[in-house]
Amino acid sequence: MLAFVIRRLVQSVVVMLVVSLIAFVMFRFIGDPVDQMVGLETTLEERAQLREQLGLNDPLPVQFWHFVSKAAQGNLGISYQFKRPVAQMIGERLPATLELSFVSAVFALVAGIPMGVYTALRRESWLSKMFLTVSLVGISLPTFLIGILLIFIFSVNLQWLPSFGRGQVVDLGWWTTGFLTASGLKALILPSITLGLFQMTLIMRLVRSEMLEVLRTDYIKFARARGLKNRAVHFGHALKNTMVPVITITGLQLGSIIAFAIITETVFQWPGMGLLFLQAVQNVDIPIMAAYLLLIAFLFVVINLIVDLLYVVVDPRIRIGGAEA
Amino acid sequence: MTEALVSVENLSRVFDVSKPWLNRVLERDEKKFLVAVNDVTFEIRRGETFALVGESGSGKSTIAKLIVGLLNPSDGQIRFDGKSVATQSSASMRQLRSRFQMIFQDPFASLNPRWRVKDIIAEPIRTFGLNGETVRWEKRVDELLETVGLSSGDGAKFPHEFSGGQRQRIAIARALSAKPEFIVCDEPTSALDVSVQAQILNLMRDLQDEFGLTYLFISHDLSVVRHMATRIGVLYLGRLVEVAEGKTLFRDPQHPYTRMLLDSVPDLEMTGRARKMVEGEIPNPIDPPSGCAFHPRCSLANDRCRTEMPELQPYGSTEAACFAVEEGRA
Amino acid sequence: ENTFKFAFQGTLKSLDPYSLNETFTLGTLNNVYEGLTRRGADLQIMPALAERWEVIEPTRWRFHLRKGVKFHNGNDFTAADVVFSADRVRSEGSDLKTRIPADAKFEIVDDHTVDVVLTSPNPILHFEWDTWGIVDKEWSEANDSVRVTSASDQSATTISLQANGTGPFKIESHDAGVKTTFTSNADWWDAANKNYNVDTVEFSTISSDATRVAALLSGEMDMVYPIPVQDIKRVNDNGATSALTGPELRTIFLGMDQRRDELLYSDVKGKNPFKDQRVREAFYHAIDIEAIKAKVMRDLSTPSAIMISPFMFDNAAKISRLDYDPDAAKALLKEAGYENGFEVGMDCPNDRYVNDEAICQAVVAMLARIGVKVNLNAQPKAQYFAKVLASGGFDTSFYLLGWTPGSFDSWNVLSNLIGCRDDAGNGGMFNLGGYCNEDVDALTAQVLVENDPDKRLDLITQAYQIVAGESGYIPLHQQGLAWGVSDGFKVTQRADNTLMLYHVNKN
Amino acid sequence: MSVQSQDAQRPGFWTRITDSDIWYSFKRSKITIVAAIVTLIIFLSALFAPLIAPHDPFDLATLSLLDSLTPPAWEEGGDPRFLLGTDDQGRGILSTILYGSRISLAVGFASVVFAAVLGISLGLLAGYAGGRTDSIIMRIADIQLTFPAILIALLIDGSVRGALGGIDREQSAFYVLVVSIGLSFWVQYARTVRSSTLVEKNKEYVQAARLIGLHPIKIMARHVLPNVMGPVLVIATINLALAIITEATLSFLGVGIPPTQPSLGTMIRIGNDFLFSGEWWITIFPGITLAVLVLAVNLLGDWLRDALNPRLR
Amino acid sequence: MSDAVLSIRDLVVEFPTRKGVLTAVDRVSFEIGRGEVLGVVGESGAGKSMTGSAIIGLIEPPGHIAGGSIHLAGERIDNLSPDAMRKVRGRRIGMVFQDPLTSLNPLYTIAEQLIETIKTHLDLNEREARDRAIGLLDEVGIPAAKRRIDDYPHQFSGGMRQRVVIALALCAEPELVIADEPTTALDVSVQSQIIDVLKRMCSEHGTSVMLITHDMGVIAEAADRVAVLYAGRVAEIGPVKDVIQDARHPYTEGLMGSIPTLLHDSERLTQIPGSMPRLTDIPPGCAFSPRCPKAFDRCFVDQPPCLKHEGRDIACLLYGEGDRP
Ligand SMILES: Nc1ncnc2c1ncn2[C@@H]1O[C@H](COP(=O)(O)OP(=O)(O)OP(=O)(O)O)[C@@H](O)[C@H]1O
Ligand SMILES: Nc1ncnc2c1ncn2[C@@H]1O[C@H](COP(=O)(O)OP(=O)(O)OP(=O)(O)O)[C@@H](O)[C@H]1O
Ligand SMILES: [Mg+2]
Ligand SMILES: [Mg+2]
Repeated sequence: MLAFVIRRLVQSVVVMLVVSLIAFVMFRFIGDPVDQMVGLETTLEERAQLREQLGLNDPLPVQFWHFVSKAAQGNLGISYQFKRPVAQMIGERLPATLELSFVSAVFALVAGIPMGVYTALRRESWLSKMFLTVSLVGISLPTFLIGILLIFIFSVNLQWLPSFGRGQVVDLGWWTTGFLTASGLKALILPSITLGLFQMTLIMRLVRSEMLEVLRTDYIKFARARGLKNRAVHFGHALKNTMVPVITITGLQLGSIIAFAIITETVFQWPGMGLLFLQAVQNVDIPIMAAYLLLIAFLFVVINLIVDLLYVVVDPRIRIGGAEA
Repeated sequence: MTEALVSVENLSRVFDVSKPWLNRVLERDEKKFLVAVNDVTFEIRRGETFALVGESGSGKSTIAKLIVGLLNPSDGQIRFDGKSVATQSSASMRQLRSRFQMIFQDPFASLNPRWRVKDIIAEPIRTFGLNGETVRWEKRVDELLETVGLSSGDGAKFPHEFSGGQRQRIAIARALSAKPEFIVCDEPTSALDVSVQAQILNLMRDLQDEFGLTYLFISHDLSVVRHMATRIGVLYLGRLVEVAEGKTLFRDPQHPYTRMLLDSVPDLEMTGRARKMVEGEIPNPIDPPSGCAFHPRCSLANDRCRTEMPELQPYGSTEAACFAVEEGRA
Repeated sequence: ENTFKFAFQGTLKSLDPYSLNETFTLGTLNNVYEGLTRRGADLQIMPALAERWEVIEPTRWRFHLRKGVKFHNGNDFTAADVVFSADRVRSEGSDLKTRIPADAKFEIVDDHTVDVVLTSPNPILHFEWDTWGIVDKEWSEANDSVRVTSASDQSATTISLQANGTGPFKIESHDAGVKTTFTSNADWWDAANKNYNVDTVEFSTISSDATRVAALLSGEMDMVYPIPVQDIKRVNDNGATSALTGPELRTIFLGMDQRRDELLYSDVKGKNPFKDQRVREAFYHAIDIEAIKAKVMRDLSTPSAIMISPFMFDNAAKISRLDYDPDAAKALLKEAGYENGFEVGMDCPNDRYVNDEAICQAVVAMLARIGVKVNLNAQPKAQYFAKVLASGGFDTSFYLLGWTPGSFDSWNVLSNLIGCRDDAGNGGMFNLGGYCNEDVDALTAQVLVENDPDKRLDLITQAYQIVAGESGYIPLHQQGLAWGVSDGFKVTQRADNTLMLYHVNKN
Repeated sequence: MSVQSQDAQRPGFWTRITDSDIWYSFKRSKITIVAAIVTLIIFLSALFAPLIAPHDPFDLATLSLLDSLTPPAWEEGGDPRFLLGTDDQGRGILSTILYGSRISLAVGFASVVFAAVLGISLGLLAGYAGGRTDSIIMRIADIQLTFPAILIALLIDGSVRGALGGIDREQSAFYVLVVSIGLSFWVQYARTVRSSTLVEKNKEYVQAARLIGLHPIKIMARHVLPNVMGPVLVIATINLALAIITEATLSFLGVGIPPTQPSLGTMIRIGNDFLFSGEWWITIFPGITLAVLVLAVNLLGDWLRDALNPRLR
Repeated sequence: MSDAVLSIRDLVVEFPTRKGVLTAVDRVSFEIGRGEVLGVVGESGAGKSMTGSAIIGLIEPPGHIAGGSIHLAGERIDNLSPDAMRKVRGRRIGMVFQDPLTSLNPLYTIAEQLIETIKTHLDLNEREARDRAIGLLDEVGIPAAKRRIDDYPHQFSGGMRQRVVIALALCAEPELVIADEPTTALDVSVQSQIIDVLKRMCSEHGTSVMLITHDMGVIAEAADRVAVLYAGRVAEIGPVKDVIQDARHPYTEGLMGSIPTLLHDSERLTQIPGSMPRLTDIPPGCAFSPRCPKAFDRCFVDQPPCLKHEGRDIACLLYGEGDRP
């Protein structure tokens, strides 16, 4: 177990190093940050000087080393555009993204799993067929279009829900939350539906197909043959076994929820990291881009770790057999 | 009938089943090895059917794969027609390869489902490019199909259009296509129904007579083995515990394990012997019992059995590895 | 308690008033930090922290400072602050260095009088002085904010996170890139003439056009800007909101590489077609500016024949555009030897100006009709500017650019856009195509030092006429401003697209 | 060594298809048939766009700005030349949809092929070779997974523009999209192929091939590959849908196909700017086309998944 | 009939397939007496498992019972409501499947699975159910049952797991146990142990057994009577000794001849040519006719009824018009 966690952590460090290296190499080409940092009238000499000061003229390995060694100490540098420590900015934006992702994930799970179970158990019912087809529509429309249509309907025409931002947030010191105010909660509805719809469809379909497979296994047949109640068979035996693969995939999906938040955040002007990143890309704000990519990699790694640990909790074959993932 | 076509000398095969390095360090675990085949020596004479029996996990398939070269031995030698297989150059290895073939257990998995039967059968011919036969391979395929009791038109079909028995015939045709002298049959009928099994067993015997084939026949079904084998080796946890002429083995089993096996087989005609209740299950091969691996299940075991490892010793035409037999306690 | 919420497409990046020379940042911070001068609703220069000023010698200006002005923290505003600020503006890291000539000396005459000594006469010295606000010397020194928070800074200074100006609004909180809250400054020196009634102002960034408009329509915002021209109607029809439109100072134009001997992006080899005036004229003739105005700009643009807004140039009417005449264009091309047209690459930003990409597309289609195949490369401004500016080596053959002279004066245009330059960008730094006419340069040099307004206007007119006569540039239009305002508020629109919060009134 | 087929007495290709289980399950599912027809129609009309489109929206010389923003023909102010109206540049929406689906499909197909080729090769190699090769490839896959498609595309697009600033945008955008979308998809193929390869390589037919000394590459290509293609086909279908949507999304973020030769996604993005102003047709028609296309492809993929999964039959 | 625990009459199980209706079980009739072990043999696909599934009412849709009747201790059970049938399963009919590796739900401990089953059928509290479970495990020969009951299935060896499965089947003391190839997946040495346990348990509890297998050896050893199925139909039913030593039906005869024995040497095995037809295209007349060495004209036309003949039921035209059993 310990070995497993250690291996994961080592892998994570490697993953993050590679991610930041790749990112770094790419940044070279993304544009000249200096042009974004100064007004148009700044002279070439001043620009060159600035570039030198920022270390942009250093060889790539040197820049990379600077970045990594500082990042290791928790110093992610200063945002070129905002002149503020990136770590601090990300810290401010993280709650928004995480709350949005969390609500979306919960929405996706809470809606997706029961629908998946239902469609698996009642394969032929018209409601299942409707769920399946309608959910496909959900993944057939681009996220941004869904977001815009939702705004169009619920904000502009019905004026029920806000079209942008987080509403009123409460600052807890280290975390700002929208969960504690009515406007904060209202502001979460449209973006999290937009963000979660795709995942909900995936989870529903995944649960359905896994469930169908599990329902064909011998132990389910044997459970029925023992005269167990349907409820026990379906929810005690089948669903629990279904959860093993579902956890893995859902974990991965959670990672991509955070990544996909970029689009949702753009559409809803959600003050999260995705929006920050997109602005950073537009403004060639390298420190923010680098930090964001690192953070995403880190979140992926953490989620993977949690998923693997969950796996261990759920599956006694791993927990007790000493088998290795 | 004394010339050895295949001889296996002190053959061992060890699988490394250790956990990853970090786990071992942290959990203070040692490297773990599974000795699937342990110091096995036997020879197969030209024209005979040598059978290996043993329970699941006793190392039968591993020996088969070692002999045909699908696995490399950890230790020991395999000689084919006097030549050591390990030391062959790749060119002569190719030569050698064409002289032995294998028939597998699962007729559903042993044929590539995406290939037409004729291509499956022809693959060895084409690969070995046997004496100009590449050109006429289609004719040869038809011949082969008929040899194994199918019709020549079947070549254009896909495997899924055949029943299990027919597929096994196709597999046999493929094995025959390179004109081998020696065929390793790893449980060729265990996936088949009895009535079909009889067909295949009969076919194999006919082919042996017709082409002078030598078989290594692997099975866990004692009655099938008895029907097919000239000589029989009994495996237990990777070791050969008894080697005997077929008839002798059944009439006069030496090793207590052999006896136990014979006892436990349900048979159509109840044997005269009173059935003894079999004890226990085959132990975990990763850490096999010390001494004679069979001692925990053996009613004749004594302290020596628990500490020393018995070697194969001749008892008449039979060889057995058992202290009880050696000491006359059996 | 009146709260006014407004949203802009961009962000307020730093609170340090000298960090970034960008209209929105400077304009917004102008509500907090005031300069010696300020500009009124019509952009006329008015006294602010300086009550008045005079040119006592051609090279010595005297500024009489307003008395009784206090910074938000209660400190008094004195001459020392002005000198401190003037030094700070010109210090390392400032992005506003051009506001004051580097060799100008500031001398304290008394607590409320400052002299500026120049090395040569400069009639437009104070034209941009509204944009550098005076900071408090004492406070800055106490808060480690003497140096300007520069682009290369690795740590934030207090002044980039908090503000302490003299202006009508204080900054209450600032969440960079998300939201900034202003509160009204009750102690403002001009409170007597106060013409606004909002107490709290919340500024948010909403970068997506659709979301921004939606926020206005749904009543979440009291004012948003800019609004896409096509949404003006919707905003007006909405009932509770209306669009505030007006001309902007920015001129949008097309430029052509006339410097290289062979174009970088063209199938014409060995020569540069844009060096041929007939080709430039053909391009000019090919453009149906009225169609662009009607369809792309929805009438919210003023076609222009010169590179500056008529607001800032009184003789604008003396120069007129070439007609839209595709046949003439074709004829000219034929004459120039390009009967079958040619191919050229065009660079265009797609997130900088009003409908910039659509304008470029329209231009591309119009040129296609005279046989010129234009390969459009429309990109976000970050990449666009990196490519076409000096830092990118003027890597373009044909481009669309917009320009507002920060000083609201033609000399800025003549020197930056029209003056000759070398390959490194010395000279007309934003003359991306490298148009060059020595006569024009000579006129420009005179314009800089001519103190007589009439003579100066004449010189400028001559220069513009030469450029227009050679079709050195193809001016397109001055784009319009479009703000969306809730009917509950009245705001005043300034042609430089700046919202002054002291012009905001709740009805 | 030519392999002649002697199909004389064998049922023909067509009968084999109509006789198969897949065909049967296809025939039974009405919704799948509809999806297939819809897909086919969109495919064909995209393919033959130059023949059926009322005009060529990519030929800029034929565009007139004065035609722009014409509503659909049945609306007031509509123009019979433009059945579904025009966009802001005067392109007919109908023609542009036809040409645009062409681009969307091309991007979709190319990126799926790119991803599949990359993923299948790596997956086969990882699964068949095992050991260190396997772990290296799979670690790369892990890293790849931490870069979602959007990030990859933003970065690649940015770098390509930065690095190759001058190259023709209309050309490069296509490749940028294909590579970025492809890069974000290959892992799925690699993982699937790897796990099927792990199963297949232990099957006895592979051992039979090894037994006769066939080269590993030949074994992978001839024996293993055809047998791991089933799930790949399913993923490919579903990915095609996803790729088309991703292209649209990237267009929305401004890194997609440039508007001079719009794809469906680019059209939607352009139209977005006109949603509030009442020119709904610019977005709605391409949006519907996109949704219908993706839905149909998804339905096909869905059906294919079930049809190829023997356990669900 | 009254003393028969199970009595099946003309049972027909059909699967609608696209190539027409597949009759997996075709007019099968037999009875099992109290405490009797009936062996059911036949080749793969002969309909053995399907008969078993039909009895416990677990045929997978679209398969269904298309005719005949099933009586359990005189009570008709083939037309019970799903819920009533569920109460029969496990309570009155126990089931043992072939593969012990897959018959147990890997995520639950043995105790959980046993107790769940016991509590479903018997009115016991947790404590009592657990005691009963431990007792059962003891009975089926799990050493140290008290300690091992909280282990997960993967911690047991194959043989032990099959014992657990038997314990599960016997939880509620059913009248009948259907054992579908209970030893096929096990090693020879373990196989005899399992047969032994099964036989012992059933005789101790007076349970009747339907023992499905294709291993004639197992039948010979364990069964009282044997039913030979061929292509979904009964070929011959009779006392084990008689059928083995003196098979009447040509199929049975061939079958017996094709089995190699430990005692006799035989150069060649008797072989039946060909293989069992697919159930979708059973030839008209006797299903065995194409392979039958003794077939005569009528065999290809008339389907032989299953008739009583010298204490056996035989479905062969060679044995004339006996009495309908
Ligand atoms: N690649 C491998 N890695 C690790 N262990 C292996 C490997 N192959 C076989 N073994 C182990 O070696 C032992 C012998 O296996 P082998 O397949 O030879 O048995 P067998 O006698 O053929 O059994 P069966 O009757 O089930 O086919 C088993 O314990 C098996 O788990
Ligand atoms: N779901 C199904 N759909 C269609 N046919 C089926 C289905 N399940 C079983 N069958 C058919 O029913 C027939 C009887 O199957 P059954 O499982 O009873 O055979 P069996 O005698 O138990 O064989 P085995 O020895 O292989 O277990 C088979 O021919 C099979 O093809
Ligand atoms: Mg084996
Ligand atoms: Mg069965």
